[in-house]
Amino acid sequence: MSFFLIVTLVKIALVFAVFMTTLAYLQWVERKVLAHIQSRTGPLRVGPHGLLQPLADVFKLLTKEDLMPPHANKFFYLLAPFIAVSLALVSISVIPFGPEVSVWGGKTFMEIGGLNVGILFILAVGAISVYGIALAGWSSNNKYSLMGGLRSSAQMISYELPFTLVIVSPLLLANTLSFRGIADSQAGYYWDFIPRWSIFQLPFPQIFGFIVFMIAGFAETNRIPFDLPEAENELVAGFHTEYSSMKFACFFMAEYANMVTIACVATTLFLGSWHPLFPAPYSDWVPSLVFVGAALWLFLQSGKIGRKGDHITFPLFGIAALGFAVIFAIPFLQTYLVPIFWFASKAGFILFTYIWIRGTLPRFRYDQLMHFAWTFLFPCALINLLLTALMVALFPEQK
Amino acid sequence: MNLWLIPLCPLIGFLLSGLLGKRLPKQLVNIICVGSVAASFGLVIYLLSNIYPVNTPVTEHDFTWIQSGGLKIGFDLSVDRLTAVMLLVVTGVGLLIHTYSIGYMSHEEGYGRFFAYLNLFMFFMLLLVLAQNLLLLFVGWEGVGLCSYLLVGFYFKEKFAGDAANKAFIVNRIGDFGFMLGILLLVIQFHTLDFASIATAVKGMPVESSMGALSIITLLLFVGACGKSAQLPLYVWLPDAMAGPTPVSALIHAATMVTAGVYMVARVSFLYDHAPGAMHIVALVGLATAVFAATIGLAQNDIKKVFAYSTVSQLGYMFLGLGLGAYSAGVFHLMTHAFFKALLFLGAGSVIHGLSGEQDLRHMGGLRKAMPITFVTLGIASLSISGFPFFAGFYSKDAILAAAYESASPWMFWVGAATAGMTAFYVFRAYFLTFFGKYRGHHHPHESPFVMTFPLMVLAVFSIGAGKFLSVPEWLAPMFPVTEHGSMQPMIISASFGIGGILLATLLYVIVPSLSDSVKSAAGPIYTLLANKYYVDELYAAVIVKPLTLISRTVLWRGVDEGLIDTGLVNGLGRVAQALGEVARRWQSGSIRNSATWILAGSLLLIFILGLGVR
Amino acid sequence: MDSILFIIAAVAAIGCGLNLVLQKHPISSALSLIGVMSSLALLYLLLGAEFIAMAQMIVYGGAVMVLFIFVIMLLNAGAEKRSDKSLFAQIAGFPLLAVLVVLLAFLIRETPFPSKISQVQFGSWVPGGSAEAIGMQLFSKFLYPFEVVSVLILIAILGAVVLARKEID
Amino acid sequence: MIEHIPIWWYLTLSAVLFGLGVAGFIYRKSVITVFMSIELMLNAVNLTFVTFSYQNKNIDGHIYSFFVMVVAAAEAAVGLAIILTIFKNRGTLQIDEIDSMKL
Repeated sequence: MSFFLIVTLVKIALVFAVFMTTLAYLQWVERKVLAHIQSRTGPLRVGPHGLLQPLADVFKLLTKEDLMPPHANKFFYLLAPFIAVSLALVSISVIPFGPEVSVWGGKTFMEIGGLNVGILFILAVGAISVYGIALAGWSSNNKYSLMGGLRSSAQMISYELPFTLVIVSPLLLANTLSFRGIADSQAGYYWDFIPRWSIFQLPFPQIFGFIVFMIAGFAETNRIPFDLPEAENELVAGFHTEYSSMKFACFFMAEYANMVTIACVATTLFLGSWHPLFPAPYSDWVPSLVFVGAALWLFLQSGKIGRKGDHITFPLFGIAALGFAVIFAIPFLQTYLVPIFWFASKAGFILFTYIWIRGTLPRFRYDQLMHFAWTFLFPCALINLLLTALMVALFPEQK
Repeated sequence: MNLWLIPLCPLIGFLLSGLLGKRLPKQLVNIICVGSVAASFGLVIYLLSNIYPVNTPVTEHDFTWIQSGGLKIGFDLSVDRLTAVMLLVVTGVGLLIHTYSIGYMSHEEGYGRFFAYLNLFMFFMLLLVLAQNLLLLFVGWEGVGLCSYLLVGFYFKEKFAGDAANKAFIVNRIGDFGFMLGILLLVIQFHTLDFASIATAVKGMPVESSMGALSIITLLLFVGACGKSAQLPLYVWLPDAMAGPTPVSALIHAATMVTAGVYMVARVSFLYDHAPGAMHIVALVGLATAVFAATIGLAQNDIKKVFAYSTVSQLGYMFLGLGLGAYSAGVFHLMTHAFFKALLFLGAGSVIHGLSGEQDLRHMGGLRKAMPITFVTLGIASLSISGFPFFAGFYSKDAILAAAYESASPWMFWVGAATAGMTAFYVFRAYFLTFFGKYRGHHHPHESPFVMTFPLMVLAVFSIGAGKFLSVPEWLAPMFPVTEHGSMQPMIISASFGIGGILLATLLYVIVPSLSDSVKSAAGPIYTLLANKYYVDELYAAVIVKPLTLISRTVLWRGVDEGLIDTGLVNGLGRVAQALGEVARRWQSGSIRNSATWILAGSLLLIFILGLGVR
Repeated sequence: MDSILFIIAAVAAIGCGLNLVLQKHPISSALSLIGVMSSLALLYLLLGAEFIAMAQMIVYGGAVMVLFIFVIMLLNAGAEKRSDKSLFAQIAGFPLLAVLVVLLAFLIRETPFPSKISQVQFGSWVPGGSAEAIGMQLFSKFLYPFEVVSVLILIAILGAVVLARKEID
Repeated sequence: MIEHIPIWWYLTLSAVLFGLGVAGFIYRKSVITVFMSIELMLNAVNLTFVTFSYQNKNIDGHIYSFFVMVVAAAEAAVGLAIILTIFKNRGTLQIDEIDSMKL
């Protein structure tokens, strides 16, 4: 009991810290990537390459004046951001980041709370999180906010169907509802080089389902091209028009937290969770190699004439990367870190896709959005589900 | 062996063609309907070949239909030798006539409807034949009645067709009423309607010398038979039923349905065996009908009417045979009659078709050039019906007459023989008027298509050979012990009567046609009497119909309907409802919350009763 | 441990229920109803009905109540006004209600529960209402009801679409 | 402090919730709220289902409550559509204004 409690507390602390940092820096990454997509430089001033920008932002938000519109419904106005952020943060707790590992003589899973209906939990939380936005839009007593709230609730309800439906297909392959079970079911390789991830898994690879899932996920998190609730050129800033300072930050955080959650879920459901791309033992050394490569690149870059200070910062980064490489090379730590590395890289890739698409695609029109959801995405998910079920029923031995 | 498949095929055909008959192309309708009948025919053949020889009846219990108190009526089908004969006749002749109808109805409208009705008829007829208990038989009985109604009234745009249909239906009601009473008495008597169990129950009972329960039952059943098989006094519907299309007349009003009565009597023969009095009455009625109808047939000018009356009189023959205890003879005549009478009607239909609707003998004549096949086949049929030696009719009619000859009352034989002579005469009269002499009509006669003539030929073959080669009495011997008649005498006599009739007809209508008119004028009053069918219809109209309509107009309509029901019940109820509503509307405040409160109160009451009552 | 959780959930449920009845504004009622549902979901978890708990959150919390809130926002339904109509409900409502509560309490008290199985202990019933067990039942024993319900839902969708169309009047 | 909770606690809770639902149905004046009270009653009943199904260690109760949920969802869809229509036609959500069923 006590061991369980302690370990759980430690895990919570770890995950929370990492998660928060991720959120903060995800936003920095987004700005950087967008900038480079648009051939700008992005944040530079605060710290080397704007690395301290997130801290600055947090500081700014904290010190801003906290406005409250006069005719707003106080209670709900205050409740909304709370709901949004708390629900967004809670759903990370059932995601497994790695296999069962032994610490201090005990055994534990690399997740905060394993739930054998984890998927349903995620769905439930996602379903509830509509209220944050809807209430925010309604309570701030502003027509733009209301429109934003209505839009987002309608949008979220509509996209929940394909989202849920397409989730079912990998569940059929894995034959369980718990994330850990799903992750375990994707272990191993075909012919020792094709991983048994859901997107490759027989009898019915889920590539199509993965795409549908990603699209629905974009809509669920109100990201471009589905960010109608906060379409600035139509409704100022949508449901959080009236929010400022920390409450605004809550919504902001919530959005990014949802992104991360979706990425993690996608990784677990479709991309084989923490299972590496290459069979062991090679996979254990991939992280070190990656970091060494990064270090080399940084050293080479520092040679060129870059911006002022680069010739100092780049080597430092390089050294840091080397340090990581060394850490990842320690066999004792590998058991813990390598799975996390793989998981993180997959999730990171998905997050990058998010930003990438934001940088490339224009926004939908609202009717197009709904039309797309009901007449295209929903049937697609349905067909995918039917085909999967059929194949699983026909070739049960393949599973 | 699944017996239920046999009636199922036509039912499916009926459903398909009846539901989408309008949309389907004619060819598809043909395939469905004729195919379904052909399927059941094939099933029958397969079945019989499987269980041949049918020494013990094959029975199957499909499901329990009615279960009330001690009475348990199942959907039971069974096949014994009698059923086998009927099955073959019904499906075989039915198949031929379906084929024929393709040609005959080709120009008519309501094509799909016609075939749908025909298939429905086949279904009910097969049900009737296969039924193992009297109630199921009754279902088929009523069903065929319904189909007959529908098909007689097929040209419902003409008034006479509708009237004829109504007449057929209503007259049958009278018979069916008796039939139903008989069934009820049977239930009271035996607490079952299953043939087998009734038979075993009857075995124990003594033969009734005087009028007993069995006699009454059998007589009531016979009333039903009279209605269905057009015996005196209920025969009147059959001649009018000719208003329907000719294939219908052939299938329903000659070959199959009208013989249902005969079949039924033969089916419950074990009852009749114990009621000699009833049997005597059956014989008398049959004989009387035979004579009566034959005499009317002498003076008819509508070709179908002639054959209709001959049907009535032939049915009379069958009942004569049954009444004399020669069931096998009756059934035998039933079969041969099915062949040659169907042939007669189909031939007549072919003539009518060729003359595009002309039915009056006076506008025919000299058609043997125009339609040779019809000419030959119809001739065969006529010979067969008039008992010309070694044709089918000869054997069966002889079997009956022989039974009469050796029965307690030989005078029946002489009357029957004379009737045979008359039959031969009027059938050939019609035949000669149709095919000989010179053409008196104004249409352009032409031979019918092969699809119509083919059935004619097949039936012609049977009309010749059925008597000699399909000897029903031997086949039915295990069920109905056949009385071995020694002397050739009755055979010779009846045959000579028949031939005499033929010769007379030849004399009057071929050799010296002028003679016929002089005979007609000589027998003036009698002729008119016959031509007007003894004024029976008028009699019925005066005695029964008029008073009925009068009563219903005055008492029932004005008095009961308008007075009692309309003002009393309908409006009265309305007023009561209004008054109640005046009271109830106080509660109906339209306020949802009040209604909810009432619901709450009611549910509380329920909880009181249940929750506290249970404990 | 269990009893603490139970008491928390129960108090939350009753409090939210009361709030539903007492609040004047529809949206407050809706929010409190959501509260009731969430606490009921927790209770379901205590009763080993994890699937039902999640379904409760997804179906009720995620779909039904969102619809409610959506409609409330769409119609911009304000706080409700007093009305002097339906007096019967005003007068007879409360006594009947009291009778109902008393009656139910009485029945519950009087019903004999076999003591050993009538004790709820968290996690004592495995697998309990796991998704697998429910699915098994649903597709074997309750197949026909299931199919019928699916048809029902289809009809409901059509009905909703037809009713909520613009040009209806 | 009790470690095991008696069944009747659950039953009482659901009874109370049901009573609250009835009260809401009778005393609230907005159609939407009345509708929500119905949902509350349904939930209360669901709780009893699940409780009894725990007592008998038999999963049927769960199935029943599942069906109740599904039906409630369908009902909510149709009911809210009806409410929308009512509002469109009469411009009010006050339940006492909607009394055209009165003779």
